[in-house]
This record gives sequence, structure tokens and C-alpha cells, in this order.
Amino acid sequence: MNLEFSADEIAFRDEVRAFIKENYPQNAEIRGADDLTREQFLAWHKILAKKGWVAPAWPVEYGGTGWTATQRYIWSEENAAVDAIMPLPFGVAMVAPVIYTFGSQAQKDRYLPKILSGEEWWCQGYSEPGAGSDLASVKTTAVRDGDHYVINGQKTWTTLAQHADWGFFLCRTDPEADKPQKGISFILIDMKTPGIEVRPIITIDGGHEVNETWLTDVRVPVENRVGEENMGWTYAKFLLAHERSGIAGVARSKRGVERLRSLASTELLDGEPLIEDRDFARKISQLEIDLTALEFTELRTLAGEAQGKGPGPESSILKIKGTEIQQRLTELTLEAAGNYGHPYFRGFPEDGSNARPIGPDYAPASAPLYFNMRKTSIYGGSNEIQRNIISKMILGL
Amino acid sequence: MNLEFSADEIAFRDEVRAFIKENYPQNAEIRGADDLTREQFLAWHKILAKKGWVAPAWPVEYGGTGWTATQRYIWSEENAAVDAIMPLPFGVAMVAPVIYTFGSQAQKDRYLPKILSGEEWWCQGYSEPGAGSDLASVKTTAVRDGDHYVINGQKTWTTLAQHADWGFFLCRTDPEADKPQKGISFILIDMKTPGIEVRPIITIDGGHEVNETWLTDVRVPVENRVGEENMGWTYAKFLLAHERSGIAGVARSKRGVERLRSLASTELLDGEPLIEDRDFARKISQLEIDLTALEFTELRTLAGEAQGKGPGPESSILKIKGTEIQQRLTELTLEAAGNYGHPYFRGFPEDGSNARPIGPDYAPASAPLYFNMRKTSIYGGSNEIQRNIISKMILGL
Amino acid sequence: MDFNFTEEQSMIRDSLARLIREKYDFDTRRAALSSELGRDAAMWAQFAELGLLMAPFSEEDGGLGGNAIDAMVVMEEFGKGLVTEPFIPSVVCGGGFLRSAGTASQKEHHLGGIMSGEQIFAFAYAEPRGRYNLADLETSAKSDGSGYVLNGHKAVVIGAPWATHFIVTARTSGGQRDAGGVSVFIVEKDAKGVSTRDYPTVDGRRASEVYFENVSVPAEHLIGEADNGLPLVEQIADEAVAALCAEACGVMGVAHKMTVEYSRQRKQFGTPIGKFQVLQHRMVDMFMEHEQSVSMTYMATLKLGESEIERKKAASAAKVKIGQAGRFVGQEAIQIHGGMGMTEELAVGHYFKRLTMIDAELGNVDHHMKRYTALSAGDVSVAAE
Amino acid sequence: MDFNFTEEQSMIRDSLARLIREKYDFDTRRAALSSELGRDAAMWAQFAELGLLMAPFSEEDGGLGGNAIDAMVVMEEFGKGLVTEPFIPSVVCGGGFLRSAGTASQKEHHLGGIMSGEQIFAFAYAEPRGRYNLADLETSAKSDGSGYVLNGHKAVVIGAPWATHFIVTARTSGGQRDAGGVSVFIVEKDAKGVSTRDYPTVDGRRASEVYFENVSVPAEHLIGEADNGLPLVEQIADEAVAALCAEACGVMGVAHKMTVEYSRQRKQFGTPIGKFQVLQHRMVDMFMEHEQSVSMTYMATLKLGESEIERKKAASAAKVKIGQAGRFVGQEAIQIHGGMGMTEELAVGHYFKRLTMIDAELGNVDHHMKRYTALSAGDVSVAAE
Repeated sequence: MNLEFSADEIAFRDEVRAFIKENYPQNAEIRGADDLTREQFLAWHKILAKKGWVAPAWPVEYGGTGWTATQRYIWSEENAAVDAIMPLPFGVAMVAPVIYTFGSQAQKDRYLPKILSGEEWWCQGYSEPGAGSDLASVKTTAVRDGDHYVINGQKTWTTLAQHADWGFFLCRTDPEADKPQKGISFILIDMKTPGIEVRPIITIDGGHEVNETWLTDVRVPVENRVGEENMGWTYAKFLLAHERSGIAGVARSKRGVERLRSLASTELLDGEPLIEDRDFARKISQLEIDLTALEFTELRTLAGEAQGKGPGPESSILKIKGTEIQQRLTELTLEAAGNYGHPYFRGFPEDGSNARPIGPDYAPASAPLYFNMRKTSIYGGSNEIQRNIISKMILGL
Repeated sequence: MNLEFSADEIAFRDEVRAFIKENYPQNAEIRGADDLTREQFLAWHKILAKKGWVAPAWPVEYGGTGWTATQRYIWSEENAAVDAIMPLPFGVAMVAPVIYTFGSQAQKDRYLPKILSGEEWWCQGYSEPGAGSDLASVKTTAVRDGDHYVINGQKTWTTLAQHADWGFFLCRTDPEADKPQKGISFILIDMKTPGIEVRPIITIDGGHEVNETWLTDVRVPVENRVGEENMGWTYAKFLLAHERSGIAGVARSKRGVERLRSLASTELLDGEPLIEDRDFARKISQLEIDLTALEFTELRTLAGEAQGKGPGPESSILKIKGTEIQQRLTELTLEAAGNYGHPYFRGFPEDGSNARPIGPDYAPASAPLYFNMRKTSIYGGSNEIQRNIISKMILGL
Repeated sequence: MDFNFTEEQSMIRDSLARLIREKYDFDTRRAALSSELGRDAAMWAQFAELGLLMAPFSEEDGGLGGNAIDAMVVMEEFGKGLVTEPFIPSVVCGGGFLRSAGTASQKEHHLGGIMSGEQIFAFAYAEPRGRYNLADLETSAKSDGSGYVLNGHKAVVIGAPWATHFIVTARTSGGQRDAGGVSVFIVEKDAKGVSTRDYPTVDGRRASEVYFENVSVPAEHLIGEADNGLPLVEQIADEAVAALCAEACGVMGVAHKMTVEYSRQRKQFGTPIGKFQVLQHRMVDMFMEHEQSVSMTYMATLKLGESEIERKKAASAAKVKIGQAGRFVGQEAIQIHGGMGMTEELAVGHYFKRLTMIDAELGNVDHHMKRYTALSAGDVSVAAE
Repeated sequence: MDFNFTEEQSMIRDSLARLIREKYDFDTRRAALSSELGRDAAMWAQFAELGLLMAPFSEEDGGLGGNAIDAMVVMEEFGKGLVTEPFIPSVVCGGGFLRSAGTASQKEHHLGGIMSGEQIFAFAYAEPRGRYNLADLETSAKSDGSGYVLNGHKAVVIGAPWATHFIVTARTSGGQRDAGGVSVFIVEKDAKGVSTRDYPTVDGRRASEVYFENVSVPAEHLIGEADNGLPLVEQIADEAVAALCAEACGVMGVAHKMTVEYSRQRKQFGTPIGKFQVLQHRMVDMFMEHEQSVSMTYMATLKLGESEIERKKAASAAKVKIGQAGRFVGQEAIQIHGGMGMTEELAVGHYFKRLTMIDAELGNVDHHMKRYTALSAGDVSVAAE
């Protein structure tokens, strides 16, 4: 048992670090996903595409890097350290593994290269209104009409669909199936197909990150179905297992704690730096300790995976604790802002509604970020669902 | 809306306070219920019996004082302020209301005076092994044999049964009843009847407060049944509703916080009084604030009762929060004791096993008290059951 | 001891509740908040008409003879309807300063206006670097013989865009955080040298940065004693805290009720989520937090008239409890609503946001916990702060 | 990076687990603890026989060439079986001082005895008024030319009734809480002027108050540098903290497992209580607390060899987490067991008690949180403390 990286791993880390330092686009600031343009989202992706580093987890034959689990860990740590805007998960991490695992050769050839290049932007069509964490309760129907499906229904929480070229959708192809999990198919849809309407959902932070997607008599070629008809739930579950990796967000939260420490050093309380206040300092310490516990729990999980244990229900711990820590970070940041947590400047400067934010730089975003991050304990299987999973799969209750 | 007592109430408080000051037996220290002798338990009870103040809540005709709800509140506050050992609830607060409400005239005449005088000590025979908060799952049977019941079964958690003269027992008289709540009878049993065996249960704090009570062919006259045969659950529920009043323990917890403040003023941390440590002081403040919230919630409940609203499911809040605060108090006391929380001197000096406790006066009892108080969130309907009650009765879920 | 409302108080509650229900539904409110003015000024006129704005003033001062309990009743209803109108800044704070320490002439000039709704006061106490310490003042007021000259910058003055007058705290002597040397002034918004930068707040209200540049304030605009204004400021801040707690109770109660209601209707895996025991117990905890918050609000409101130390401890204890309860109730209301709770469109998110920001107003949990602790230890310097 | 155990470590774990299972079941343990000696000394001999007591020592020192990870393995198993034998006082602390700073002669006199189990050390650091501050010492050691004269009172010295030797911290110079001026001595228990008052502890161990009255200690019994012993004391205390954390993980794991098992069998209202979602989620939280505690214990153990500040932060972070997790897991284990959990007769209560007292040993949550915070702020004085 030891904590050291091997010499090779250290060399790899140095290479990665140097590459990021030289190539990461300087102007790609993160301010909240919905404030970014499509180009800003894709800037780093396109640089990585040239380097061949977009999709480290893919098999090498499709464009993966062939890195070990530890190398991939180092890669995400190093990116997090500069708050890099990574390739979006919907294409690279979600639909692509389904395509290269279950898709036809034609599908692989058609879709994977453009996911790698960033040419085609993907969105998810899983969730439906009222379904919440019960993803198998799919009401959107796909009815066969010759060599097309005719699709009708409504999807929701389609993240960044306003930019998307393609979407992967779960549709019910057999309404008579005896279980909700049966009779679902996994279909790829060109978002420019007539009959698709994407309507913004504005969230409580005022942002536009998610959408409702309405499908009315949308005609999709049958060849766009991945795998077998009615077997979509199998692919969907496979995808969800992939979605969970990296969900702990340790490296990003570490950066967040650093940032919190730094801003709490400039904020004052009774004329002294806020960070010297025992109560506030203690809260940061607690957060950092919880984060260390999460970090080493993730490392233990990684070590298990390296030995061939798949990412099992243990990853639910990472989801629960990771999101609790992310939420706590935004909570403490808002607290640090004090009175300057109140002013609201969303949309500046594009919409011209307000001249210039007020208070310290980080403050105007502090409340919206706190509000926004409440989503993390709801999405990706709510934290209650994660506890149900552990209870059932690990404790056997 | 106002917080003042009326002039009459103030006069009453002064009278009560003076009476306690003059009459409360000086040597009746509390050290943990099981350390007290029967005589110590009854010392104050017997003085109150002479004064006629044993049972303020009883109807005047049976020996009650006729006080208003506010007067009774003042009475318990004033007793708590000196940590008085009050008359035990099993007779005065539990079985007596059942007897005077549902019992025969003969039963009233036979039992109530000796409860008031303290001559007869009562214990409860409700809980059975394995039943927990599910009190209606009664397995002890009472089979009619002429003018007697023959009783067989086992009861548990019979508090202080080692001192008891009488017990009230729930027994199943109709094993065929279609619901567990039906077919139960409420029977009074002389604890000296042949076939009764009381065995100590030692708790994790090392104390002997509760017992198992085994009943083997115990013959009890039918006239000892209260009310109708098979209707015992009705009386049991009535009794449980009475049990809950005063469960918040506000006045006693206030004394506890004072004591905690005082001992934290003598304990040192880095050479300074522990109470000046920001972390410890904050924990006391939090406890005191929670206690204030409980106090005013209880006062609001009392005000509601004074207007004729019975003690409804709201009293579950008092149980939950009251016990959480009592537990927290012992937790902080143990924390204050630091290293001196470790030594164990239970039984001193009676059993002579150890010469003299070590460390500050309060310290040797701090861990046992903390251990012992874990019971409070379990007994009287566990705090989980209380939440079920609120969920069902108040939220309608 | 008595926890009943008077007939007048019950009447205020009922008519205000009716008015809000009928004239300030969620969509009307939203439209008003996103209008340029950021409010529906007609509501204020109707509140005045109902007598709300005069409720907490003595009959001698021209009011209805009520007290802080009337303000509590009003603010709880405001909370239920998420009303953003400036009752606390104008009636509780502006009115409070005048009622407690105003000269006959000051009362004559302003009380009528406050009660009719024609004058709106805002309380300019916070500063960019002062956080929640009411004595931490960089704004200065220099005596120039006939009056004072004000210079400084007040931060996040709630309701300032709608105000006609400010109550301004400024340092007339002493060091930056000294208890002594604080004075309180009435400043007209249109006085020369006053400028504002207006903006919305994250919970739908309006506020301003207020700048004073060599603003001449006549001596008769000083409220209370020069240099000894801090005890008065603390008193009014405590009254505002009690009113804010009442608002929070209203907000929490509705957030809880909405959540219970939603959990009954929303099905997952074929079952109403309100049947899941984990959510049931969490809603029970929300219920208990709300109940205890109501208890603490009564307590703090009833103790406003007690000794200075009792009043301060009560206000701080209540604000701590409400801050903690509000955080819990707000977060869980969103969590139990799931994705829907995250949308602008549903009301519950707005209740959550208001609860969040109430903690960040007039001192958060840590601030009041520290104040309470210091008062409990009998630390005179903090007690006086 | 590697989280695997060596073959030797796995062997130690397996044979120790078997020994405890076979020879130290709950009733045997109970009988041993309530005997006059308070332990089953034969166990210690068997541990020695298994090589446990020599596992963490280098081969050069006559040990098996293991390290802190071996101690971690041993203590986790001790935790699972609630073993009260003095592995931490004697092997981790006594052995640790000798290994890190012992002279050749000291090693020669004591290491063999510790490894064979014939010598038992106890670590006498705490004082009646010093709480968890390792430098807060009233015990004095005055140089008398040829050696030192010790006077003082050490509080709650765990394992002292069974000890043959004490490691004693004493002040050779400086003020009562100064970082400088601390020295460390080996004192034989039967030295003249040493007296003890023995007693059981609430979690079934034995401890003593140890009194030194003009005890002559030869100069060669000083371990490490005179006056500069604190860094060494802190190092060994951190090693003991890591071992204590490992014990806590063992305790927590069993408490959790027992609770899950009980919840499957125990029925209430006709249903196994493990079917109630509220209890399920609570057992999930217990599971997560245990998992995270294991992670923190690995982390702290692996960082014992890093820089002083990294080592200290790691040990304090782990002790904080373990204190919090232990409290939660212990309390909920009792709560879910209900009344049965309250009885002496069931094992779970003993696991709860041990978890409780681990937090009160070598610094509780508040102590280590403060230390961690100070270290994070780079406060040199506390870092050196």
C-alpha cells in the first residue's frame, strides 16, 4: 500500500500538465454553462480533437487513448486544476459507448468521428415530464411506418439542446410489453428533423441550461435505431453506468475549496479576514476533510476497478458525497458574499439590462450558483435513489 | 399575546417556591435512578402527600389540586429548578387516570388512596420482548378459570419493578380477535402473587433500572380487571396519551444547561475556561436556542390545551425535540469531562469496588448518563414512531 | 401568558390574506417584479387603505394603537404571498426610528407620510466592508456648525429604488468599529449629493448602492442622540429581525404545504412519493422546523419590550433558528419537488430563494450565534455593539 | 498508487481474525474484563506468538520488517473483536518512541521485551488539567546532575495497571504550555516514588492515575533530545491516532453489520424493520460513514511518513472524520436495535461505548478540527505544538 505515482505516471502527468498549459485557450472562462456560446463550449474540445485526446475512455480502435485508469485519473485532475471546459458528456461519454458497443458498423462510421471532432453536438432524450428518477416510465412512442419510425411525445431536462445537432431518445416501440422496462428502443434523431420543437426551461437561478423537447410526428429512419428493437432499456442502463464515472468531481471541488479560501481571505469580518474567523474557518476545514474522505474513497474505487472490479453500486457513494460537497461549496461561497449575495445581474453584459455587477467579482454569481447546484442531488438518479441502490445492492435490504 | 403571568399566578409561584424551599428533603440527591433506595424515591412524594399535592392533574374528587394548566406548568418548573425527585409516573400519571376514568367504585376506593400516599408502588406491564414500539402485539395470555384469570407470559422493560407492589398488565383474553388491538384486557396484579418473577436487565451504563417480568400460571381475581374484558387497548391508548405530557422536560433541561455552563467554567482548555472556547460555547448556545424553541412550542401547546384542544399529535414534537435535547446535554457533558470521561465507578460506594471516584465530581457519571439517555429516543414510542404519527395525523400522508 | 391574537390582529390577517390571494397571485407578482419599477405600486396603496401601514403605531402617533405583534401578523402574510413591498424598510425601520426617537417635528413631517404610504423609507445601514456589524461604519457625518456633511457608500439598501427617504447610519466620531460615535440621520433621497445605483435582487426585490457625496443634512434631521445612536440602531434592527422572522415563517409554512401537497400528487414507480417513508419523515422534520420557527418568532416579538440584553438574546436566538430552519425547509422543498422544483415556473423555487436570502439579511446564523454567545457570557462590549 | 495489502499483512489479518473468533468470543471477553486483572493475559502471549507484537518493527530492530500498515491491520481486527489488549500503548507508543528515538542501549533493554510481550509499556501523557494539549504539562523533571527527578500526576493512563514501564512526558524547562522544554522519559513502574490508582474504564479497559513523587530517573532513560521532545511526542501521538482510527473502523464495521443483520430479523408491525425505508437510508448512511472512515484511515496511515505538516493534517483530518462517523454509527446502531441495544447483554452496546470513547482519546473532534484549521492556515506556533 502506498500513495506514490510511478515514474511513468509522473512523466505522464508532466506531459499532460505541459500540454494543458501551452494549449488551453486563455479566454475560455467558466461563468455558468448557459452563459457560454457554442464556440466557447467547443474550444478545448477542438484542440483535443487534433491531439487525439477527446475520449480517453474509448477503445483505441475508435479513437481512445489507451490510457490506464490512473492515467485517466491524472488527466481529469490536471484539467480540473485549470477549471477546463471539457468535452460535453452527451456525445463522448454517453451515446458513443452505446454506439461502439451495440451499434452497427455503419453507425460507428457515421457518428463516432463527428463526436470526436466536435462537429456534431449531442443531447439526451431520456427524461420525460413526471418521470423523474423513474427513467423506464417512457411514454414517447415510436410507431413503425415502412422504413421509418413516427415519433410522438415529450422529453424534458434536455441539457443544452438549444445547441444540439443530434439526440439519443428512448421511445416506446411496444406499448403492450408486460413491464415498463420492456418494449423500449434506443433511437438517434437529427434535431433538425421537422416536428421537433425545443423550448427553454428557465431554472431558479435564471439560467437556460435545460429544455423541453416536443416531438410531433417526427419521422426517423429505422436505421437510426441502435441495436435491437424493444431492447433499448439494456442500452440505456449501460449508458447510465458510464454516466456515473467522474461524478465525484473531486478535483473540481478541490479547486473550489482553494477558491473559497482565497476569497475568504479578502472578505472582511469585523475588519479581519473572514478566513480567520473561527466559525468560517472551521466550516472550510470540515468541507476539506469531507472532500479528502471522498477523494480516498474514489481512489479506493479506482484501485478496485484497476483490478477488474467494475464500477459497482459503490459509485453511489461518490454521487451522494460528491454532490453534497459541491452544494456545500456554493453555500459557503454565498455566505462569504454577505450582503453582496443579494444583487442579481444575470445576463450581463449580453442583454444590457445592467451596466456592471456590484461587489466583489465572485459575488454576483454566488447565489445563482448555489440555487443552480441544488439540481445535483436531484439529477443522475436523485440521492434518495442512490441510497435505495446501496440499500438493495450492497446491504441486501 | 403576552408572556406575563397574572398576579394570581405569580402569587401561586411564590407559594410553591417557598413550600419547596422549606420542605424539599435536603439529602435527596439524584445520581441516576437506580442508585436511589425506595425511601429516597418516596421522600418528596410522602411530603407532598401530606400537603395534598401529589397529583395535580387528577380530578379534585379523587385528590387532585384543581390547578389550572398554567399552575401545573409552574409547579413542574419549580420542582425541576431544584431537580426534585417527583412522584413516579407509573402510579400517579399512568394507572390512576385509567382507574378513575374506567374503573369501578371499588377499584377507585382500593387503589387511588394508596397511590396518593405512596404506600403502594406501581410498575407497568405493557412491553413484551420483541414488540418494541408495537405495543398492541401482546402475547401474554389471561385465561378465565372461574373467578380468576390464569396469566402466562413475559413482560419487559418493567421500570423499577424491583420495588413494585402492584403492576398494570396488558393481557390477551381473546386470542381469536381479528385485529391485534382487539381481545386485550387491562389487569391489575399484586406483584407478590405466586408465579411472578422479576429479573434485572442491566443496561449499557451498568445500571439496573429495568427488568424482565415472567408470569407463570399467575392467578389473579377477575375483579382486578379494569373496565370491560377485551377492551383493554382503549384504556391503554388513553394511558399512553397521558404519559406523553411533560415529556418535553424543558425545565429540567434548562437546569441541565445551567449545570453544563457551570462545569464548563471550571474545566480548562489550554489553560482557559472551556466555556470561553468558541466551539464549545457555540454548542451550548445552539443547545440553549433549541431549548428555547422547544419551550415556546410547549407553551403554545399548553395555551391550546387551556382553550380545550386536547394534547394532540403535536405532542410528538415535544417528545422528539425534548429527548434530542436531553441526549445532547449528556453528550456535551461527557465532552467537557475530556479524559475523565473514561474512568468507571458505577456502584460506588455501596459495592466497595472502588475507593473514591477520580476527576471532577460530575465526570464519573458523564459517560454512563450519556449511554443511559440513548433510551429516551427509543422508549415511549421511538422517535421514528413519533414521526410516523405526525406524518399520518398532521400531514395526512 | 397568552398566545391569542386580538380581534383587530385577526382582522388584519384575514383581510390582508384575502387581498393577497385576490390581487397578488403568482403570475401578477411575477409581472410586477419584472416590470421596470419592479413592483405593483397599487398594492402599497391598498395596504395603506387597509390600515396596515398604520397598524403598529400608537393612537397618539396617529396609528391604530397596535404594536410589534401587528407587524408580525402583516409580515407572516407577506411571507405567505412572497410580497416584496417595503413594509420592513418603511414601516418597521423608518417608522420604528421615528416612533422610538423622533422629535415632534420629525414625526409630524414623516409619520403621516409613512402611514399613508406616500413616503417610503429605506434603511441604509450596511456598508461594502462592514458585513453584518452595525457599528462597522466608514460613512462619515461631519458637523459643520448648522448641520452635518455626509460622505460614504451604503451597500445593498433594500427598497431604496422606491424610497423617498433614507435612514442613514454614519460615524460622527470614534474609530471604525467603535460602539460610540454612531449617529442616525434622515436623508431625503433627492438631496443634493445623493446618488443611487439600482438593481434587482436574486429573490425578486429591488435594492441600491447609495452614495453620499458631501450631502448637507440639517441638524434637525438627526434622530436620537448624536454619537450615541448605536443602541437605537440595534433596537430597530432587532425589531426588523423579528419582522423578518415572521416573514420567514410565512414563507416556510407555504413551502412546506406545497411540498406535502406535491408529494401527494406526484407519482414515481407508480406510487405517490408522499408514501415513501424517507420523504414523510423529512416533511415531518420540515413541519417541526416551521413550528419551532413560529414559536421563536412569537418569543422574539414578545420580548422586544424587555431589557436590552433579553431583547438582543431573543432576537439573535430567533434569527439563528430561522436561518437554520429556513435553509433546511427551503432545500428540502426543492429536493422533494425534484426537477420541477428547479424551474422558475413553479412557485416553490421562489419560496426557497426568499428563505435563502432572509438568512443573508440583518445578520446570518453565524453572526447571531456569535452575538447570542457573547451576550450569554455577559460580554459587555459585544452586548453594547 | 496501490491500496493492496502484502501477503504478510493478509496473513496477519487472517490468523488474528481466526484467533479472536476462536479464543475471544463475547462471553470469554466479558469474563476476562470483569476478572480482577481485567484481561486475559494468555491472549497477549498468543499475539506475541503470532508475531503481531513484532510486526511493525524493522528487521534491524529484530522485528518482521513491517510498518504502520501492519499496525493498522492489527488494530482493525482488534476493533472488530473489541480486544482491549494494550497494543497501542505498548507496541505503537512504547515501541514507536524506541524505534524513532531510542538509543542502542534503550532498544536493547526494551524492544525485545515489547516484541515478546514480556514488557508492557503505557503512555503517560495526559494530565488532570491539560485536556488534549500534549504540551500542557505540570509534571516536572528537574535535572540533578546525574539524572532527573520527576514530580507530577498523569491522568487516565490507558493500560497502566498492566504496564511494566511508562513513557512519561515532563517539563524540563519553559512555561506550562510552551512548545519547548518538553522531555520524554522511560520510567519503570516499580521505580521508587511511582504510585498508581487503578480503575476500569467505561468501555471495559483498565487505566490508572499515575503519581510521581521525587522519582529518580537516570539520564540514560531520556528518549530523544532534552527540552525538544514535543515533535517526537506529536509524531508518536499521530501514529497512535492512525492506529486508533483503524480500531474505530473495525468497531464501526461490526456495529454496522450487526445492525443490518438485526434489522433483517427483527419484526415490528409484522414487517422486518429493515424494510422500513427510513432505517434503510440510515443504514446506508452508516455504511458510507464507515467506508469513508476506512478511506481516511488508509490516508492517515500512508501519510505518517510524509512531511511534518502533511502528517499532522492527515492524522487530525482522520481523527475528526472518525470521531464524527463513530458517533453517528454508534448512536444509530443503538437506535435501530431499540431497547435491546440498551442492554449489557447484547454486544452492540459495547461497540457503541468503544466508539464513543475513541473520540475522547488522544484529542476529540473539536481538538483535531482546531489543529487541522491552524495547520491549514500555516500557523507555525500551533503547527509546532
